[in-house]
Amino acid sequence: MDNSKKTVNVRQDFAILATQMNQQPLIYLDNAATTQKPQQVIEAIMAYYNTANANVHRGTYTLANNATNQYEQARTTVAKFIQATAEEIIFTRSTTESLNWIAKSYESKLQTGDEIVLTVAEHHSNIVPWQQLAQKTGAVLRFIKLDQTGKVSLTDAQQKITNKTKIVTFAYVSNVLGMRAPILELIKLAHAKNAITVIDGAQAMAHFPIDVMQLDIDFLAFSGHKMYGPTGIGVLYGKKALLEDMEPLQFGGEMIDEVTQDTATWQKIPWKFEAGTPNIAGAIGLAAAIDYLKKIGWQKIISHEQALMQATFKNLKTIPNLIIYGSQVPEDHYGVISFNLADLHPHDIATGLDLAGIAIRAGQHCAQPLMDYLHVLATLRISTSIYNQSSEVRKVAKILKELEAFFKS
Amino acid sequence: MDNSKKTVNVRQDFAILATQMNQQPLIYLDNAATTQKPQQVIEAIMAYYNTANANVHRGTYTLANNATNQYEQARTTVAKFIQATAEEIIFTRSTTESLNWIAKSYESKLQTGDEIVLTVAEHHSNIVPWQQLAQKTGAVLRFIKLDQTGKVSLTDAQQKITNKTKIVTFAYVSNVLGMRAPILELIKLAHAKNAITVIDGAQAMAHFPIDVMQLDIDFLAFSGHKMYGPTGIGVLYGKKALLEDMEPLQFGGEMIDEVTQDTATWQKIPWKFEAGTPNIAGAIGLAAAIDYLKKIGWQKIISHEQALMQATFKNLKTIPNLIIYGSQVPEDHYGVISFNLADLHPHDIATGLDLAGIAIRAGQHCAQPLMDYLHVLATLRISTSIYNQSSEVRKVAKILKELEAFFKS
Amino acid sequence: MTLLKLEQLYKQVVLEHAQNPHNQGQLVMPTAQIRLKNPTCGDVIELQVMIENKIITNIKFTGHGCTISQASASMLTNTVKGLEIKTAQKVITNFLAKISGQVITQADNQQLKDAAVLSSIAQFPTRIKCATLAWHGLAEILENEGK
Amino acid sequence: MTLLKLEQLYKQVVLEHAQNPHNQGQLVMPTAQIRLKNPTCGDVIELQVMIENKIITNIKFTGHGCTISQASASMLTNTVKGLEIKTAQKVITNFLAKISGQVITQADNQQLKDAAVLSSIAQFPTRIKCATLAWHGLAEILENEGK
Ligand SMILES: Cc1ncc(COP(=O)(O)O)c(C=O)c1O
Ligand SMILES: Cc1ncc(COP(=O)(O)O)c(C=O)c1O
Repeated sequence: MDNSKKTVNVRQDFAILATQMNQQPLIYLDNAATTQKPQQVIEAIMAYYNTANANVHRGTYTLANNATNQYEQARTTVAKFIQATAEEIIFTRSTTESLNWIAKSYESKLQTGDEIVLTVAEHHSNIVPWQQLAQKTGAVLRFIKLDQTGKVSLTDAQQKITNKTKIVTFAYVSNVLGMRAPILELIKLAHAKNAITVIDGAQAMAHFPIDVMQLDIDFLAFSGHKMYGPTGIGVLYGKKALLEDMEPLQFGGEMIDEVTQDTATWQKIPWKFEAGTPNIAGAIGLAAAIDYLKKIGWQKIISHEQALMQATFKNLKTIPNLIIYGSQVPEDHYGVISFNLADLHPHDIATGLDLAGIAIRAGQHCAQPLMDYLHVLATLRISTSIYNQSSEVRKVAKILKELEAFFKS
Repeated sequence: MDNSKKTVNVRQDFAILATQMNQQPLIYLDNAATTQKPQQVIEAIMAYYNTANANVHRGTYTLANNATNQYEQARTTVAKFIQATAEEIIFTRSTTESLNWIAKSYESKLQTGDEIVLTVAEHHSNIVPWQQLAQKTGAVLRFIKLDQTGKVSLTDAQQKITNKTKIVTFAYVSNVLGMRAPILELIKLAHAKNAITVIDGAQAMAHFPIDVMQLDIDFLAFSGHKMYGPTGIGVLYGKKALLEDMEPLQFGGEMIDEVTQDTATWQKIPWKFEAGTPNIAGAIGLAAAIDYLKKIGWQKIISHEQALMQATFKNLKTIPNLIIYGSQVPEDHYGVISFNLADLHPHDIATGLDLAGIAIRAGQHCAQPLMDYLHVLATLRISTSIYNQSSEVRKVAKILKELEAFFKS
Repeated sequence: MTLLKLEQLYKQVVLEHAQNPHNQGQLVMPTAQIRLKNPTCGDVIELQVMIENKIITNIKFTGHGCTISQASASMLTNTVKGLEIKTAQKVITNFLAKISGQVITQADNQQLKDAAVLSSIAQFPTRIKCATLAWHGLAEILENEGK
Repeated sequence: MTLLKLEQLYKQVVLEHAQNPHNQGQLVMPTAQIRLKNPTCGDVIELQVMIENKIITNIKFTGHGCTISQASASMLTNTVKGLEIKTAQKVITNFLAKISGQVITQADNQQLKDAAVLSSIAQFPTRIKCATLAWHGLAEILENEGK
């Protein structure tokens, strides 16, 4: 089944898809690293700079008021996107910054012997901040294992989440295996022990809707650039009471209520966390990306991506020496599939694909502990998005076969 | 003298200057808050997204390599701009973040009784991070006074900078008074006591060249958005040895060398500080802004801005009840001039100007301690840039007179 | 043209309230008070109220700020003095509705007294914060009283 | 066409070095060693050297990685074994120059031995890190020795 017809409208929105790479049409399949940006997003940024640029929350003139309204409107758009309220949305640089801020703010709240539970499948950005927190407080990290299909093991989670657990954190979707964590169950286990839950949403947001209320998520972190938005803008969602209970992480203009030489008091949430001039154009660009996703609609996005994952599996499965990591069921993969080809080094394969215009990732995907766990040094990774088409993954499979022949000859 | 002829080329680059505000041609005079962005910067961002967008430092394919090269080239452009080396340039969100990172990293280096010296004219972003550092370490803040003309007093600086001083920090140019601190002398005083110097360059970068080597600056913080670049990108310059001695402030992807479940090691500088996906488009936009400034040339920028400041003074001085704060000499002002009109509230005046299409700032300019020091509740502030023209400040003076008459009637 | 718009914003009654504010000063024994700040411009208003048997028997304010915020505080005190908490809350709601551009009934409008003229601020969004500062403050006080 | 370009990168001699690397293994008593890592792809190379009287009398490597990084390490050991530190440093400089697209003299080129073919990588900027990993490592060792 070719779904190129369904996607042709979307592809027009992404100018880069019409470019050539190494004299071949670009096939971009590293969407888990960062997605491309539609004209709608780029134009929203341009329009902001060309018609409304001013600093926010400061000026008393109309232009500044317009800028502030657009920025705060972006916050509301983000809030609605995940069923939160605007005051629960803090703009950060990225998922990484959001996770760091949460971890940092728990330095004053954890003690020796407390436990932080995560999974072995986390991205470095959801490991190292917790390692630091553990070092500073004497808390201990505990890693939930995966079952044989690559799923986060609920049996093991039940062992690891105990009365000592203060924080449970995990990627909603793994950036290596592409699989979805059993979020509802994990959050219930955590809350049963009064632990807070921190969800790394980096790989989830572009693929399906997330309702923080219904899932009862305490903190959610994600990046604009992985969901068709600009670089340099991320989101930290936190439940109102939790955010109010957090101290600001950075200090300066905008987050201040009153300052004397020796003292200062803060604004209310969310502003108390946004010190200095924020990435105004970035927030507006992210809101445009959300509007873009909404315009296409989740149903269309999900059915396109599922069909594409099926096509990807079907094509890769025609290569005998290719191993897919994690689940062997296409429906379990949300835009990401990791594999290796015979005993060939991923780096060599990636170069071969690159010469054919195909951009896919080879390496450790910022997940060394998971690589160790899977006993692999590195993998190849295809990650898809709304503008990819089955003809593209077909070409990947064809070139992979040629490369195997080349390196084995 | 009308310098509109000199500026007409530059004005074409800024689409927003041709727009209307409250049915009047927009006169934008809040450049100290944020400058407008030339087409060259906006187009650099667009071009990046439309031709080179990929994540940096990760992919092995050509597109990712291009993105990485552009991002690292931007770092080199910034480094050359201030006579530093690329490894000494860390990309942050803003001046505020840069200052916070320095202050935070000195938490492990200061002790009770150590002193941090700043001036009474600092922006909140260069006060509150130091207040926090003082609270955490038991260090004490000491504020250098201004002399009667608004200059940072070197006599007082000699009193305040002592053997106890560990850090000397100040704005190169004040965002309220527009005056330049005696940077060479202050840095010499600091270094004579083995204190490090932290320069808030936010208001300086767009107005004259800065040579960190020649000035012997230890740390310099500035924002892209105040020098014709995009929002969401800032710079932290630090001397190589000092940066190497600093621990990273955020943790995650990109800044990592190796990670196991319980340990992690960092990359070299500057990357060890850049956790997660950076604001790639922002860095590229900032480099485009620097190229833009270089293309115009400092000589032209400086002579235009000085002529404009002279025109501003001349026009404002025709209003009897208008008080200019700080120096009464135009040459002492770098793009910024604060004033009040009779006993009228700045907010009311700013609204009147806004109705005439004029965007200037009324308020405390994120500098409450300076307001207290000057014994004023708030001021009006005109801040100029390369695209402003003397006809604009003439109009400001005319409307100010009308407003005084209106409110006094 | 600019001056015309300005006159629309600064109606005579606004200027009068700002120049001769009513109920400025401090109460000897307030039952509640609040300090309000507009961080953009530095305006500060302190409201003090005397509430007896759920009635606002007295209310005064001090502080400094622009014409709009001073006039608005003066108008507020005039309008709510002597009202029951419940009624005052309704008046505040009506004021905030009107100033954000909504239409309210003529009866409700009359109850606003002089403050009704401030509704012209709906057209000047940059000043709504100034005009509502004191009103939001009283709303907070009354909410706490009601608890 | 793609395969043609690939052949240019993976010349026969490169593939041979990768499949049958020279000097792979560990030294009994190295005088210096270094661990190198390409964090993008996870390649790791450990170099061990034996330096006696300012001469590299032995050199071996272990580790895992892509064809290019393995072949390059193998070629490096072949090229520098038996050289004086100074000469080895010159050879490394020449190699890095050539691989970044600069022209070097024929004499210098010959001294590179098999590694000379790696210069084709100049056209594949994404792989220069792989091809130079071991060479940068040896350069670091030699710099420390020279101190
Ligand atoms: C002197 C000074 N320092 C620091 C800042 C903070 O800059 P940013 O908001 O870009 O972090 C500003 C700008 O408002 C400033 O004028
Ligand atoms: C699962 C996961 N978490 C966190 C991150 C970090 O995102 P960012 O680099 O945008 O901070 C990524 C992206 O690389 C990711 O895939």
